[in-house]
Amino acid sequence: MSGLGIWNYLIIIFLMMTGLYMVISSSNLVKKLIGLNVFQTSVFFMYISFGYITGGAGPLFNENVELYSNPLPHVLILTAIVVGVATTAVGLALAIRIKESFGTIEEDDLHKMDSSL
Amino acid sequence: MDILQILSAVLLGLGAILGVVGAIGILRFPDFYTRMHASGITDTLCTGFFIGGLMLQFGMTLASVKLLLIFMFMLFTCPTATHALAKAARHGKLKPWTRADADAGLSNEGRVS
Amino acid sequence: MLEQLIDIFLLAFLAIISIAIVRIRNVFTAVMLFGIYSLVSASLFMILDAADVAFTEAAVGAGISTILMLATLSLVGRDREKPLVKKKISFLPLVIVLVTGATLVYGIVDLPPFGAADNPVHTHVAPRYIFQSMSEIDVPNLVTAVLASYRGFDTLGEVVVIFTAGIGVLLLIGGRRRKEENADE
Amino acid sequence: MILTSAALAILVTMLLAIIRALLGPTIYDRILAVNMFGTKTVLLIAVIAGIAGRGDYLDIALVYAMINFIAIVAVMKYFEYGSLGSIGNDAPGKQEGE
Amino acid sequence: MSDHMILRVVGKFLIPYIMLFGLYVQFHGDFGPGGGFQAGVIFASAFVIHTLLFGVRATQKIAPEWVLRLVASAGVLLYAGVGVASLMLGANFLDYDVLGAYPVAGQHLGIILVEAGVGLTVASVIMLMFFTFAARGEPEGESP
Repeated sequence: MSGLGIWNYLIIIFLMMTGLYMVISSSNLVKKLIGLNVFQTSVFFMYISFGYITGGAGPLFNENVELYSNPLPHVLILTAIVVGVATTAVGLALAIRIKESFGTIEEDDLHKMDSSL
Repeated sequence: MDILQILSAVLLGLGAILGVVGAIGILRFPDFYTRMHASGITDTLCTGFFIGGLMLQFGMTLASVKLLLIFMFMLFTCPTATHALAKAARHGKLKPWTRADADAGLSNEGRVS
Repeated sequence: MLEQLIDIFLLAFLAIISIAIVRIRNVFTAVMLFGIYSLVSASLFMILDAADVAFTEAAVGAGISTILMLATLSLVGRDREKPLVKKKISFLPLVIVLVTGATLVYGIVDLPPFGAADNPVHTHVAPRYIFQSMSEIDVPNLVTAVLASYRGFDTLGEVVVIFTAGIGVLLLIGGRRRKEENADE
Repeated sequence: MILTSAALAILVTMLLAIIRALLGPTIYDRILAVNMFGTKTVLLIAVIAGIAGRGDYLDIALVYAMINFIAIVAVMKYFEYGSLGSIGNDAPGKQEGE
Repeated sequence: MSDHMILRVVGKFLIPYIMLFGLYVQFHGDFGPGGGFQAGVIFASAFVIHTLLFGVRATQKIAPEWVLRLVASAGVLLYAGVGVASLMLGANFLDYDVLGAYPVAGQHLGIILVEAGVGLTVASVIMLMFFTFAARGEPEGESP
């Protein structure tokens, strides 16, 4: 594996782990959602890295190009990004409702208020 | 190397110098207003130089028209954003850091009063 | 060569920004840094030849996500308030993250080489999409061809998901405030 | 070669802007750095399009410029008025009751 | 935002061009980067900037919520309707070959219609979401 590949995948895993850490450890709900987005983006990088071919062109048909990157991961990720923002919006709406009902979006406080959680 | 390439190189070089100078300014100047003057002045001109150099690279194609559109867009939005930001900072009662403050030994960072 | 250099730089930017997002306590600043993060990741997609994905990420990730998060912050309060519960330092999340990360790093050793043209992923269905779509569909942008025609059923599902998410947001926070109960039709 | 050095210069500029965005004592410094970063990203994309020799990619640069402007306006409005949907201090397009 | 005179003027000046660019991305998606998803978001962001500059109530007069709900549903229906139309013409669901006089023409027509459906849905759902978020904190316009 080339050096660039190792570097790419290492950073992808690093980003994934930062996102995971944010989701687990930060108690603010909005920040958790940011962590979720970071995690999601790292998965996008992973797919796009798989589809990349060194020296290939982007998947736009051109008469004098022989080698194209794989268009399939691009399609999957393109839709995943839009779906991702839609789900993020639902999560944010939930955070707003929690704030209105409980007066806080800190998870620790929520646990204290509602012992059934 | 024909004349267009040399001209393009000169334009791109000027743009790069302006960009780096602006970035150094934004990093090194003491308070918000001076930093804003560093970035606000260089940003638009740097964009102009870069776009000009790239237009020479692309030649007379549709791409040059698109570059021109980008330049027009940035020509409107960059100064507007800078102006609005400065106005917001003034509204937010962010005081400029003056020589008197420096003499009095006050810190230069983030005085909102 | 140059593409690799830019790639390395941008990935390093991403790592720096993500660390900063983890460490910063003010949520507003975290949202702003997330905006930068989206911009950088969109340029990275650009470098990796995924122009359409970069387009989407720039418009959706950097634009709409950031704006929706700002709108949420304006409703839930900007700053991290003093928590009622004193947060006790816990090393459990860090341990979990490190163990998971180590496992994944162990896993990448077996991945096929980065950027090679004969990886398994490029041999199965991609050649058909690439080389026959011009005669079958005649749309130069292969991504559009795959998105709308070969995989049209998937995309229908995605559109329905977005529509459902819109309905969900409307049901959760749309309409009148809770002041007058049962005022919603 | 020319474009390569230009891209490198832009990357260095972006690095400096990121440092300011992370240090930035006041929130305005951060917004300024983010704005500068966005501008430089537009230029980077344009230069990448030049390196690849594809004019199609310039659409993406245009969209970046636009999104950058909108995001900066949104951040400022949020910071100044505390809400994205309000009209501001006074209302020229006065809101009538429904 | 009325004390930001320059911002208002420039922003109002840019809105039609942003919309035009959205339409360009929508219909140029076959030949360059772009397509329904991106175009929808760009078109919606024109309304977002209008909201930022003039307040959410003013924008909701231009694009009322019931219209957006209708358009969002219409987009999904358009997409599914293309599939049903190809079923009716004797092919598989979403097989566009039968829509035109010859297969490639059918594919072109199908892709344009489908992308239009995606664009309509995405644009109106994003606008709907943003208006909902922005209007949440605002007074309704009637006595509280």
